Amino acid sequence: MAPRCRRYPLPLPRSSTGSGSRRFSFSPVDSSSAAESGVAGSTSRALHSGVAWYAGIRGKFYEGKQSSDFYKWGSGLSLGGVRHARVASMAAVGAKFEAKPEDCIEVSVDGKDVTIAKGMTVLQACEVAGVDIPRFCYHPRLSIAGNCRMCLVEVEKTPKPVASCAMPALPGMKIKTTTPLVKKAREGVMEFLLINHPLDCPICDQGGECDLQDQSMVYGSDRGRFIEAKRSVVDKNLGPLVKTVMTRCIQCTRCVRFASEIAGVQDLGVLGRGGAEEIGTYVERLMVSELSGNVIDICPVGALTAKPSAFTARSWELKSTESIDVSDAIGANIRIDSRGPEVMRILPRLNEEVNEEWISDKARFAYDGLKRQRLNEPLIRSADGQLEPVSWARALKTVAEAALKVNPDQMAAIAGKLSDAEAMMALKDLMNRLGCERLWVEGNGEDTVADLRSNYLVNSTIAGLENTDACLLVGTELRIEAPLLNHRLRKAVRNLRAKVGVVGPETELHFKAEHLGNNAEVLASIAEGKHPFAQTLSKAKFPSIVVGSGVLQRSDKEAVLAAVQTISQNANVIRDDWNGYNFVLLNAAQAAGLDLGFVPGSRATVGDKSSIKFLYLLGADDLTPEDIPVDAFVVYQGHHGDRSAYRADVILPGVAYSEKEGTFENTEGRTQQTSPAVPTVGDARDDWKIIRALSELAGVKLPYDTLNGVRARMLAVAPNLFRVDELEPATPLPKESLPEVKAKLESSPFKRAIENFYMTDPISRASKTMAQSTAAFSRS
Amino acid sequence: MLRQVASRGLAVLRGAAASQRTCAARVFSSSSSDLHEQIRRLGPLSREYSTALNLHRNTTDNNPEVPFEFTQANLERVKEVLSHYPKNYKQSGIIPLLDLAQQQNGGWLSISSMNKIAEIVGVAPIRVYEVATFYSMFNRQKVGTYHLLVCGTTPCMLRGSRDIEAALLKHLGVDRNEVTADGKFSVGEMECMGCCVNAPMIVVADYSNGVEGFTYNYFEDLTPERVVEIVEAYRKGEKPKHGTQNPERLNCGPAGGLTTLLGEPKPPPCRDLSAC
Amino acid sequence: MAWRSKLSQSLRELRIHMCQTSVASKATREFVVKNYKDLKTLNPRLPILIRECSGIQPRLWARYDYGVERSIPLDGLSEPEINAKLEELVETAPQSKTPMHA
Amino acid sequence: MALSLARAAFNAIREKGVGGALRSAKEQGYLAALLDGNLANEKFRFDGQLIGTDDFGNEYYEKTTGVQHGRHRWVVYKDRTYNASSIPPEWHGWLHHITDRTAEQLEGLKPRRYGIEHTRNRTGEGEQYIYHAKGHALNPNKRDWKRYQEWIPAE
Amino acid sequence: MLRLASRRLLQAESTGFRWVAANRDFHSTPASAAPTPEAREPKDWSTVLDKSMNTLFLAELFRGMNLALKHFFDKKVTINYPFEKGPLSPRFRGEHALRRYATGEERCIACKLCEAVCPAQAITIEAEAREDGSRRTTRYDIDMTKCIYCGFCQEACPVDAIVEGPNFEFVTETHEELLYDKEKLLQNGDRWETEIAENLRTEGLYR
Repeated sequence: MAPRCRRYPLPLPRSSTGSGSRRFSFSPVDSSSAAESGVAGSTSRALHSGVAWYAGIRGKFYEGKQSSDFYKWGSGLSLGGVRHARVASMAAVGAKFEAKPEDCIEVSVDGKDVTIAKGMTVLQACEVAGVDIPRFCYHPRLSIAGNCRMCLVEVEKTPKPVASCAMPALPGMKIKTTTPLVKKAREGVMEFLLINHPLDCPICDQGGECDLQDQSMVYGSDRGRFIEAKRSVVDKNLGPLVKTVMTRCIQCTRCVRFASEIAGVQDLGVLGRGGAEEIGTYVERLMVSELSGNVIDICPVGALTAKPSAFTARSWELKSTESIDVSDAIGANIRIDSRGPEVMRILPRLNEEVNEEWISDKARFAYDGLKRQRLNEPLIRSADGQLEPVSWARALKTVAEAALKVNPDQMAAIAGKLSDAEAMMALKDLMNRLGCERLWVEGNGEDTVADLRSNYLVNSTIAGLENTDACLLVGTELRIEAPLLNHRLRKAVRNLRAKVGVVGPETELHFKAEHLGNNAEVLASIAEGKHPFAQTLSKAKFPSIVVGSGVLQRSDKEAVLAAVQTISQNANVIRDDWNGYNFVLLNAAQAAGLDLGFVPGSRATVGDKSSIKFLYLLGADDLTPEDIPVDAFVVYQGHHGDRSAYRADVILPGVAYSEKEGTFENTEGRTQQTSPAVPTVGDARDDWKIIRALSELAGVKLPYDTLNGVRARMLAVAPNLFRVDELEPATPLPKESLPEVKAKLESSPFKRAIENFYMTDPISRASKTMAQSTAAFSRS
Repeated sequence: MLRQVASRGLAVLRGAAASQRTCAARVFSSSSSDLHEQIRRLGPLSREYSTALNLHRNTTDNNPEVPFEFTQANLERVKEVLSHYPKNYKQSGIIPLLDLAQQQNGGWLSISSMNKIAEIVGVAPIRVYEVATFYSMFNRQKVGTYHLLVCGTTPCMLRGSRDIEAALLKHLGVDRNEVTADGKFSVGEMECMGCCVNAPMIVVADYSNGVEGFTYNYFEDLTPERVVEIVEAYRKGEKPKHGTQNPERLNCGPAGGLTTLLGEPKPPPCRDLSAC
Repeated sequence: MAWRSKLSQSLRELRIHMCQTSVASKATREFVVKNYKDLKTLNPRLPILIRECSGIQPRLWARYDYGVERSIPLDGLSEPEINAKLEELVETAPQSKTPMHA
Repeated sequence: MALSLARAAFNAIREKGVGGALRSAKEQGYLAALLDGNLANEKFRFDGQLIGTDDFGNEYYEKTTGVQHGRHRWVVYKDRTYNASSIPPEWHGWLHHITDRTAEQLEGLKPRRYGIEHTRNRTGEGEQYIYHAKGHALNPNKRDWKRYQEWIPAE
Repeated sequence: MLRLASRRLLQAESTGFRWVAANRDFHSTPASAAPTPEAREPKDWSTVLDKSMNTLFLAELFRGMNLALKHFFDKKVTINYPFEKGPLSPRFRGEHALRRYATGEERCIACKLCEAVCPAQAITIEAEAREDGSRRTTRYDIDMTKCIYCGFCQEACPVDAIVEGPNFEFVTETHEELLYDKEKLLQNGDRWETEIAENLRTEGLYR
């Protein structure tokens, strides 16, 4: 296997194929060789995907030093804090923000002149100049608190050191960061911070990756003058995910600001004052948020650590693998930290366009499910009804024989929520070659039309949803279905005062949203323009509609989608410069499955499941035992002994996302790849290889033997799946080109697509942590 | 690479551990009796200055189920308070509203009163809890009808505030922040109220007559005997004379009359402008 | 254009690859805009997968029974020519192999 | 030395008779010492002062004058096979000249709650005498190193 | 005759010694002091006779055996291990042990510093929270065959849990006996605590 490009946050300027002009940029030359463009895609991926926002700033400004392109600001620029959120969100969508020269000021940092935008703080100016300022409370995505005082710098003509994070940079300011005054001031601050810090680094999980530790190496003293008793603080119960050791807290209030500004749960606060000051909830309550795990990352000390992985690993003994989360359809960029064959923890990776630096709790904590309930050897149901282990050859032979016995019309294949594109491609080819056309991906419904990509993707892009100023949610509980997308919408509500209307099950979204009703009539009245929200939408500059893929399970889905089409047409949601029609998928496999056409082919039987005699489940677990005919031969290929494994006649052990190199497409159509972090368990094999081997035994040998071979085949089906880390936008067809829909809206209410956020797929269902979370946070 | 990382982590950890060890060494270098002495001298930790922990625990008389409503008269006051602030900054009124609620509620803030205020100003309850825990003047546990606050800041302490407090506590038979059995008195400590010239002093917050009759009176130039008399006077329902208790002193003037500035002050010298 | 209604008889799946913006894909896009509605209405159960990807060669892919596929590059063709190519794909559909199961 | 040896032998014969002397000499390892120079060196060294005896019966001698430094402390093993590792820790330091404190003086440092008895290194004496680590097949609680829990098909 | 031969022998011995001395001079001084070829190969009869006698009576062999015999009866200067044992430092780095607190609670808190610092990567630690919530190891393995006895682990330990005890007599016949696990290390600690504590006490001044 070729070594993958490691994506370090390189201080490189964004490449033009990068996200700077992502939405509306296409390569100027129409290369007839798709392979060539594939290569180009992978290089640019290495270039731009890992560029951190600060690198973005620096890159731009370094670049600016030499070129006239100076005032062009890339999307990497995020100024942080509420004050700058507007600018940041503009930048994040990739709309080119041209800073005019008159909006820039010049300051000097340590004798070096830098040009920065007006409104930037001294700390940001220092960052532009490449000077690293120590900080605890300042976080670029949170509002400015200015309470740790670690970022003190000297500014000429000021009598005292100033807190750089909270001080706006003024023209001509002469900032000094290396003077003895600064060092002494920071040392003083550090001494104060350490007064009540327990210094229990050896037993602290943050040890080795702790801001306080790092900075005490520079500004700390090897002895303290404080000989009085240190204070101790009662630990708070924040549920089964976040462990608190409040005595370590240095009151930076990052978690408080995160909870109220990002997560939208106003539960944490600063209580008391002076030496008795502490972070807490005052009343006994848990912090119930799908993003709560992120407080662990932003805590600069070890006060908030991960409870499931408490004490299990040190940062320096972990091997990091950059990968993609598959627990939902957002495709958050993650880092899998493993030790030996075990996944020890999962952390977010910075990707401004997908997950910024947050991930959901399911993505972060479901990994312990990877170690439980694993299928590790092929099993066959013997005559007495027991599953017994057999060799691969025998298992595959049994499947092939069973498949060949059955009429193609009586076969069906279902891809599960976590299937990678390669496995789905191989399975589709195999089933097609066997003559079977009855395929579907879980969550997509059994007969979904996959013709137009724009109909099933988040067209505004995930980051772009921040720009909307009016949004209609249809049949979705966005907070539960896609917490990170919900966060983007929350940003729009906070920053742009976007108006949000909800047609669907009533849910707390953690921002102000108007619940319009939970039935199709409301939708119809909006479509007819009778409902007041129709006016809100049409008055909006960037109107958007978010449709949950739960509607695909409805029998009147065509009518619902047609109504949404009408609304979007009335409100001018789809324009040349803005496409606000968003279809949110639930599972990682859905988008790629639709792109590959993992849908029933023409003349396939649809609906009645009783005729199925041969059922191939690629990790699909949603079918109830009643759905599967008693006499059907069920093959379960997957990594977990979940629901369907109990019904299976043959079990073929596959691999989980942490163990394979698989292609996934997220709900905005971005192709991303996972990387194997840990070895496979037992006798399990890569999913596509199993199918490839099976095809040979079934006499319909698939024409690829390598992973690249499968990907080349994917190129012939859905070329965008070859462009890793890139977003291929989908162009919507005009309404005139779309076939008319005759279906009628039904009056049944929209159902919840996900009953329990913490347990949606085989991995999270096997996870103990997720079970605990369910118990602790289950919706009332 | 891995080893580098590891050794760096190690260096960092060891650094902290080393300083930990030094601290411990310093502490233990003094003999253990010294240490105990030091800890004893620390006295009560700062949080004991306030009436409660930064934590709410449900009790029968203080839990979110216990209803709290502003009285009709106080609702008018709420309106008046909120009228001072812009509509979108109603949270600025949290402090005056808390004060109002405390007066109405007999000197302390129940959890439901804070929740009510959060509802009125339209913020999350935690934002109100933050304010209420910040200011030691907000009592989050029951206090006596007459809440006696002894100033413990340096001038008063030098002039014997500890004796005053001891006398109070002894007389009432309670600990600090404890309410007498009849619910009438409680003793707390507070910081400087600016009466240093007449130190020592106490404040008596009188919650016996609700918001209308609420008084917050200073008693200055106290002696342990005098303070007991004041308490007894309050117990009888009297209103003892507040201000300085030294009969020889007028307000904050010198005891026994003026010793300086006895004559008519000279007018300020004026330049003879015509001479210029 | 009677062959159009036969589309789902001979084809299992139709895929149209094109670039979102390029000149070479312009005619293909035109074809899609003009004909998609008709094709879909006549063959509601036939997947007509329109896959856009920047910089690729426009191409018509047809999948017949038993996974047999055939493709025709479309660059340089006009919209009617594409129509003809599609017809060609439909007309020259390979004879259904006898299923090996039987 | 020869003189004191002769005297000791003579005394033994006078007390127990020739047969008895021989038997006790055999029991105490003196006969073995005739064939083992190293053993003989200590067995027939009667000029040391007995400092103490450990729980296993090993005797610790010291001679401070007229002896090469570094050879002034020695042990006479109870066990004829004189396994060097049979010295318990309370005497180990003394014998190795690490400390001058003898076992009695170190008594206070002996862990009362958790201390366990010293054993000699028994490698090669048979599997039953050896400690088998958690990964070893002979450890009754052999640890399973599998890092995942497999699915057990159960109805 | 024998006496004569032995005298010759002795003479030869002394000449031989001179020889060595001459050689040494050759090395230390420049060419002027180099022995002439004549000096190296004596030509007179008595020398020739001496040489032949030496060869004939295996004089060199007996001379060597004589020396050996002399030392056999000499007073021994070597330490008669295992009855006498060589001096060790209180800081001697021998067999590892995991110590406990006086209460019997194990000291190790699973900070993994020893694992990180170990230059031979001989230590493997796994940890998790114990039922009472404290941080403890579930696995503490030292591969004694990898260990280089550098003592970094005990240096790194913030709680004096892992120490290298004074014992060096832990040879084994099989490799796997030297793969120590936590139980074995704790046993070592329990067994050797008396001496370990004494050594730490004496060295406490210098730590």
